[in-house]
This record gives sequence, structure tokens and C-alpha cells, in this order.
Amino acid sequence: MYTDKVLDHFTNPRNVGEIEDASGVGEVGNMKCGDIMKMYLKINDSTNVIEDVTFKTFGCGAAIATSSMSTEMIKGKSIDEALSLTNKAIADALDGLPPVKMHCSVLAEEALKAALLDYQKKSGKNLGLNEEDFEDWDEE
Amino acid sequence: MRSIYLDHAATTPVREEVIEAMVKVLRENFGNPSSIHQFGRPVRKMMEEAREKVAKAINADPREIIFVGSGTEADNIAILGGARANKKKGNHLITTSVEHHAVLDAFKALEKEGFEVTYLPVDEVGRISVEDFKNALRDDTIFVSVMHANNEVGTIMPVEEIGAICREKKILFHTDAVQSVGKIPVDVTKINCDFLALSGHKLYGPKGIGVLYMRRGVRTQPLYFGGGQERKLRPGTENIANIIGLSVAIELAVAEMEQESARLSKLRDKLIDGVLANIEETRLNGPREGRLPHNVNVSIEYIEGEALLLTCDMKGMAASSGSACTSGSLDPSHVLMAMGLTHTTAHGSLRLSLGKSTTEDDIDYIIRELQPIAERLRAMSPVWERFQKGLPIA
Amino acid sequence: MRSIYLDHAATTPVREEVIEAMVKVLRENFGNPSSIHQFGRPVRKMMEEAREKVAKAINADPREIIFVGSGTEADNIAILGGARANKKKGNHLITTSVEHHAVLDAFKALEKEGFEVTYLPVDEVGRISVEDFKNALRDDTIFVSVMHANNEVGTIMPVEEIGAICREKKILFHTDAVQSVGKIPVDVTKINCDFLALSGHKLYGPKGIGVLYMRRGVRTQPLYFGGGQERKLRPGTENIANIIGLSVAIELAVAEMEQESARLSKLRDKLIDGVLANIEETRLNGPREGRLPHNVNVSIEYIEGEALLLTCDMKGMAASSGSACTSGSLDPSHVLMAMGLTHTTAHGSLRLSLGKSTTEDDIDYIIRELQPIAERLRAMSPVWERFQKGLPIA
Ligand SMILES: Cc1ncc(COP(=O)(O)O)c(C=O)c1O
Ligand SMILES: Cc1ncc(COP(=O)(O)O)c(C=O)c1O
Ligand code: FES
Ligand code: FES
Repeated sequence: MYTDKVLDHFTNPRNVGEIEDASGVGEVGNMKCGDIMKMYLKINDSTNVIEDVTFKTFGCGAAIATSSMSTEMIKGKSIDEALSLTNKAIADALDGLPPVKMHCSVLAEEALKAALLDYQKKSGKNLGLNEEDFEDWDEE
Repeated sequence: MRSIYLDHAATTPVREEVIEAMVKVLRENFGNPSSIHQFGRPVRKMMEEAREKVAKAINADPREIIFVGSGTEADNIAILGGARANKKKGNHLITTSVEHHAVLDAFKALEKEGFEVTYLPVDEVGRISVEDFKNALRDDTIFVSVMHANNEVGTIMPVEEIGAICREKKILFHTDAVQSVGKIPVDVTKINCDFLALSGHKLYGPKGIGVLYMRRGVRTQPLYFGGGQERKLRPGTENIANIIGLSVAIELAVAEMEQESARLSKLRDKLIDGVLANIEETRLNGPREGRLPHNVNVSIEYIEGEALLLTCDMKGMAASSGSACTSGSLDPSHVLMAMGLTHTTAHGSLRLSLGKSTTEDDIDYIIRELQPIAERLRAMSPVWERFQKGLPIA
Repeated sequence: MRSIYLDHAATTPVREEVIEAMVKVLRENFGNPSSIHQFGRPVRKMMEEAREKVAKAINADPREIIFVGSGTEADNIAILGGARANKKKGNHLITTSVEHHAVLDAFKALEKEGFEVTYLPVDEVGRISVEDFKNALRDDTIFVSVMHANNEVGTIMPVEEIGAICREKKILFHTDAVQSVGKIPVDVTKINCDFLALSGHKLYGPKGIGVLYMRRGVRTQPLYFGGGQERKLRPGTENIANIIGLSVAIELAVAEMEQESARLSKLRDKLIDGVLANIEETRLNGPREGRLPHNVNVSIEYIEGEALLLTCDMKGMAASSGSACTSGSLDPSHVLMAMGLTHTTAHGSLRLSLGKSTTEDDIDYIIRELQPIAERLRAMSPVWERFQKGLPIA
């Protein structure tokens, strides 16, 4: 069902935890669907580089593995690079997910954008993120 | 590494006596029981002996035993067939909200055909009340289905009371005994049922064989058509190897039941107590009393079930969960939700179903290993974080 | 005493490779393929590999293979499901008058539900004509079922032609290939069928397993309800041992087909020639050409089938008959009657179906032994007496 990479990231998730003085925090998902993901970003205000990133996830194996993988993929990257990260790229980096689990990877992409939106609000920078885009954010 | 199978409610290993009996059939008795020649006749005889064994196990008459392809099929012939064949008598059906999908989805199909169905609610341990049942009865109620014991939380239902009322009111009564046969006494004359379903692979027999008990004189109709096998209710060449395998399995299961169930009940209680004591914010799902001897179901709050399962599996503990995320569907177990659990609690449910191979040492291991697993998953759970910070949990 | 099994069209012995594969599953892979833990995952994988093997055997895509409980069930899901799911498009169905009961009785049920069914006639060798088929087509024809080869007389039907016409007219086409798979080439892309049914126990696999091929994009509906197994078309815990057994059997059957069918065809022709030459007033049922390689069906006039069978059995020859008296019903085989045989001739029919174990020596034995058996039964037959005295035969 799951690839070795998914199982690896599930078993040894990278960057679990909280960041005390995070530049941006995003939480997405809901209890009804059984998946909630929270992402913390530490961003260098002058270079726009994501210097640190952590997550917490309540969700299935795929949800935890995609959370973990996404943090690895954006750590040390610029905000622009992070903004272009798609759920498909995360899933590909894990050598794929079962079709029924693709929606779990959406969660990671969503959480990241939510955290960046929070940073946009806090920093006053315009990252081109729009609150409304989140309201009707849909799976696939 | 350790490898403990804790999913006996999902399926059981096939016991050696059963395998040997099946292999003998596969090698020596391949004939078609409908053939009147020397290859067919002995097979017919074996099949009828198997029917007698199965009948004896549930105190039925051999003529009341119909071999079918699975527990699901038995449930469906009883329900779809029983309701459709008696449509003229009335349009109302009753079942419970915590049945297996083989029952529930059959009723959903009947609703689409125009039947009205009452789904009885359950209390917080998953049990229906006889009072609710009585209140649900109508003049046009023709068919009732209440499972003997629940597959997720092990709750035993008051089927004798329901059966007595149905018999008195001449309403057809089906019980899904897939989880109970071989675990607790099952006697069709005491349950007063008209139909009963059981399945081979839950009692150390093969997969792909089920039994429909149908009381003499009761009418149903088949789901599909063909040869005249199994009184036309289950046409198609009979699966003799599985029929023999099931008959061996059920005979042994019933013979060993008293002793094995006492042993399992003790292990079950030790496991429940150990987990609840060892892991904070954990609750038992289903009742303390009136529970299948091999069923443990706990919710470890603020953890998601599939993640829990996968981690358990890595530590050699194979269990199951009522979380949506394991099933691919979005809602968590309909049984847990019907019992009034919140989504959070339902998602964190873990079913550990014990069996013949389970030892006391296994139980100790589970109690010991589950705690750090819960801790680790909680450490990465934003919901646990909310809980600890005293924040509201959606 | 000799013991020759000549009823391979009824069922076949399970080959040793199949038994071994099944025993391995029963002992080592008991897990439920729906379980995500270490006991379930490998079983799921095995099941998908089996699906690939079966797909390859009939040149299908693995996603088009649905494991069911029997050939009968496959036929019924295709026919009942296919017709019901497409009812809105039209009300007319076509099949033949010589189908197996698994097909015929499904159509009878659909007639009761309000569908109109045309049963195509057959010629004297049991074959439908494509012309008749074309003439039967209507604007509201939505579903056609024509068997690939007949189980009683071995007649191979023009399914490619039927399939091509149905595809062109966008009419669903099902073929019952229970008798043909492993005997003659079966390629779903050449037959152009939307559904195809096959069964394990006709090709040296286990009983109680069938396959429904369903072309991608085609819709049907299940006969019963429950878990989501086999794309909801065949709910219930999967019979893995049988699924693996079938996959091994079909792979071997197809690999050995060319050679084995050539061998059997020779034996078949020798047997036909020998019986016709040796016993007077005997006729071949079914065609000389376009016949299953293992099927021999002769009518030994003025003898009743069951008596013939029993006597053959005493001489170690296990065969079958189209006589009413073996089936408990009063009419002789609908297949033989549709071919225009008289009651007398149909009653005297004897099917000898050859298989892997059949040797040339067996054939010689049968030819030798059948003649005195016929003579003995005729000596006590009043119909034979009438015939010999030149009196009219009812
Ligand atoms: C042509 C044909 N179709 C269907 C069937 C039914 O197959 P099964 O016995 O597996 O249900 C048979 C054999 O019994 C058959 O010969
Ligand atoms: C209560 C109950 N009913 C019915 C079934 C269906 O049985 P089977 O898998 O043999 O179709 C099961 C198990 O899957 C069950 O637990
Ligand atoms: S988080 Fe719910 S299915 Fe993955
Ligand atoms: S003579 Fe006995 S059944 Fe026909």
C-alpha cells in the first residue's frame, strides 16, 4: 500500500514540533475528516528564506509522511519556492501515494500556504496570497 | 521481531485440522455432488454429513442449513430474500444502526425498493433496548434483523427477547451471528430466529464459505439463479472443500468454546485494565459485561487510528481501527458514531481482537508497548497540543 | 476395477500444483486483504498478482477482473446486473435456447421483472445462426448473452461475429466461457465482449471460485451488498486460497492448451467413431467440426439415460446424461430438445467428457464396454422391442 519512502517518513518523521517564535503558523483540516495539520515557519525577513519549519499532524500514515516530506522540501528554500510546492510534488517525492490517499497530501500543501498567509499578515509583505482562496480550497 | 495477531474479529488463521480435511477433499473427493456416479455419490454423502455437523453446532435441523459463499451472502439472502418474498404482508422493516455493512447495505437497498426501515439507536455501549424495539414495531412490520454480537465493540445484543417478540407477532427475525458462533452459545431454538448467518473464516475455518440457517417453513427467495443446488437458494457447483472445512471448524469451535472463552475473557479484561491504567485519556468502547470474550476496543484520544495501526504493526502488533482513514471513506465507524462518540474519539479507536494464539505474555507486551506509541503520536498531534493547552477541540 | 472419470465437463480434479498453492495460502497467508497490517498486506499483493495472471489468460486488463464465488455468480452479475443497470436504455434482451441454467434462469427472472427476452433457436448441431441473431435485434435491444461453447454437446458458438455486431450497435454482450477457457483460445478483445464468465472447477482449479470479466467503462450492479470488496460487485471477505488456486490453474491450462487440446481432439474423434461404429442406432449429438476438444455426446437410442449411467458406472466409467431422470425434473435436457431431438433420443443421451487423465487405453475400453451395456439395456427395453418390430414409437 505505502512506498518505502512513505513508511520511512511515517516512522521517522522529520521536523516534528513547534517553533516558539514562529514567523507564521498555519492549521488546516478538520476533526470530522480525521485530519488536522499545523505548520510552523521561521522566515528570515531580509532574505525571505525559510530557515526553520516544523509540523504537527493528526492523521493517517500518508498525512504524517507528506507533512514530514513537505518540511524537508521547503527547509532552506525561499518563500517563492515554497509557494510553488504542490501536493503532487510532495507525493512524487514520496514515490507516490495510493489514489485514496492523495487528499492527505493536499493537507500539507494547504498547511504550508496557510502558514505563509499568516506570515503575510504578520509581516505586512505581499506574497500574493489571498484569504478567500483558502475559504473554498478544495481537495483536488 | 515479535508478531502478534490481534485481528481475529477480521479473520482467523485456518486451523490445521481444517486444512487437513480440506486437502483430503481437494485430493480425493473432487467429484460434483450432483453426479450420480462413483465420483459424485461419496461427495454428496460428505456434504450431508457436514450439514449435520453444522446443524448440531447451532441446534438446528440439517434441512435448515444452506451452504453459501460467505457471511455476507447469508445475510443478504436472509434480508433481501426474506423481505422481498414477504412484501405482500407489509412494508416495514427493523434493524439496528450498528449492524455490519452486509446487513446495513442490504437494508439500504431495500429502502430504495420502497421498503420503510427503522434503524434502532444504541446506547453508549452499543446495545439496543428492547423497549425501543417494541416502540418501533408496527402493524406492517414484516422483517427484523438484529446482530447477535457486534464486530467492532463486541456488544452482545438481547436477541432472545427480540426473537420471542417476533415469534409471537409472526414477524420474520434474522440474526447475524458471524461474530458470535464459537465464542458464545448460539442456539437457534433459544434465539427463536427464522434466519441466522455465520461465516467460516471467523472461526478458524476457510474464507469464502458461509451458512444460512433458515427455519423450516420459512420462505425467502434467491439472489441469483442457476442449478438447483442448496434448494435453489444458492445455485452453482458446491464448494465441497470449504463446506467440509467449515464443518470441521465449527464442530471444534463449539466443543472448545467454554474453555477457550473463559481463557480469552480473562486476557481481555487484563488488556482492557492495563491499557486504561497505562495510557491517560483513554476510554473503553463497548460494555464491560455482555461483551464478546475476545474483543477489546479502546479509544486513545487525540491520535488517528491508521497512524496508530501502522505504528503498532511496526512493533509486531496487528490490530484494526474504526478510523475513517483506514477505510478510505471519510466518516469514522458508523458503530462508534451511533454510540455517541465524537469524531476525535472515534478516530482514535483501536480494536484488539484476541484468539487461540494469544498468550498472557502477548497481553503484557501490548500493555507495555502501547504506551510509548501513544506518547510518540501524541507528541506530533496538534489535537493533543490543543487538549493540553486547554483549547477547544473542534 | 477400472475407474475412468469421463465427466470433466461437470467438474475436474484439482491439479496438484493448485492444491499446493492453496495449502500454502491456507497455512501462511490467512490475513484479510483489507487489513493494512503485516498479515493483510502480503495477501492483498498476492491477490493482485493472481488478478494479473487471470487477466493475461484471457487477454484482459487486471482492472477488468472481478473474483466471484462461482461461474453461476459471474453469469448472474453480468446478466441481472447488466440488464437492470441499463433498463432505461431499452427493454429487450437476447440469448440462446441452449444456455446453461445459470444464464437461462437469470433471463427467466428478468422476464418476470418486465424485460422481453428472445431465445435464439439452434440448428441440429446446437449452433445459433448469425442471421437469426441479426433478425432478432431491435432498437431497444440492450443486452445479449451467447455462450462461447455448450456444456452438453460442446458446440462452439459464433461469438466473435455476435460480439462485433453488438459492439457496433453499442449493445452489451456477455459470453459464458465456463466451458471454453483452457480448451480453446479465449481472447476478450477478439470476442469483443463486455462481460465474460469463467469458473475454477472446470479447469482443474477449485470449486467455489469464478471470474467475471467486465470491460472497462461498462456498468452493472451487484446482486447483494456489504463491504467494498471487488469494486462492490462481490462484497464479502475474499476467498484468497481459491483465488490463488484459480490463478495457478488458469495459467497452466492456457499454457498447456494447444498440446492438450490436440491430444484430446484425437481421442474424442476416436471415441465418437468407435461408438457409432460399434453400437447400432446411435447418433452423435453436436457437430463434428467446431466442437470442444473434450466433448463426446451420443444418443444410444431406446435406452434411458440414468440406467445407462448407472450401468456404465458399475463398469468403472463415470459419465453424465441429458436424461430427465438424472436431474429429477421430468423433461429431458433443454439443449437436446432445442436441437430437435425426440424425447426418446434425448433420453438415451450420454455425455463422455475427456480430460487430462484420459488415455487412449481408456478410449479403447469404453468403446469395448459400451456395446454390451447398450445391448443389455435394450434387451429389457420395450421401446427397443417396438423399434425392432417396426411398431411406431410414441
Ligand atoms: C456453461 C456453464 N455455465 C455456467 C456453469 C456454472 O458454473 P459453476 O458451477 O461454477 O457455478 C457451468 C457449470 O456448471 C457451465 O457448464
Ligand atoms: C458481523 C459480521 N457480519 C458479516 C460479516 C461478513 O462475513 P464475510 O466476510 O464472510 O462475508 C462479518 C465479517 O466480515 C461480520 O463481522
Ligand atoms: S488523513 Fe485521513 S485519510 Fe489520510
Ligand atoms: S423413470 Fe425414474 S425418473 Fe424417469
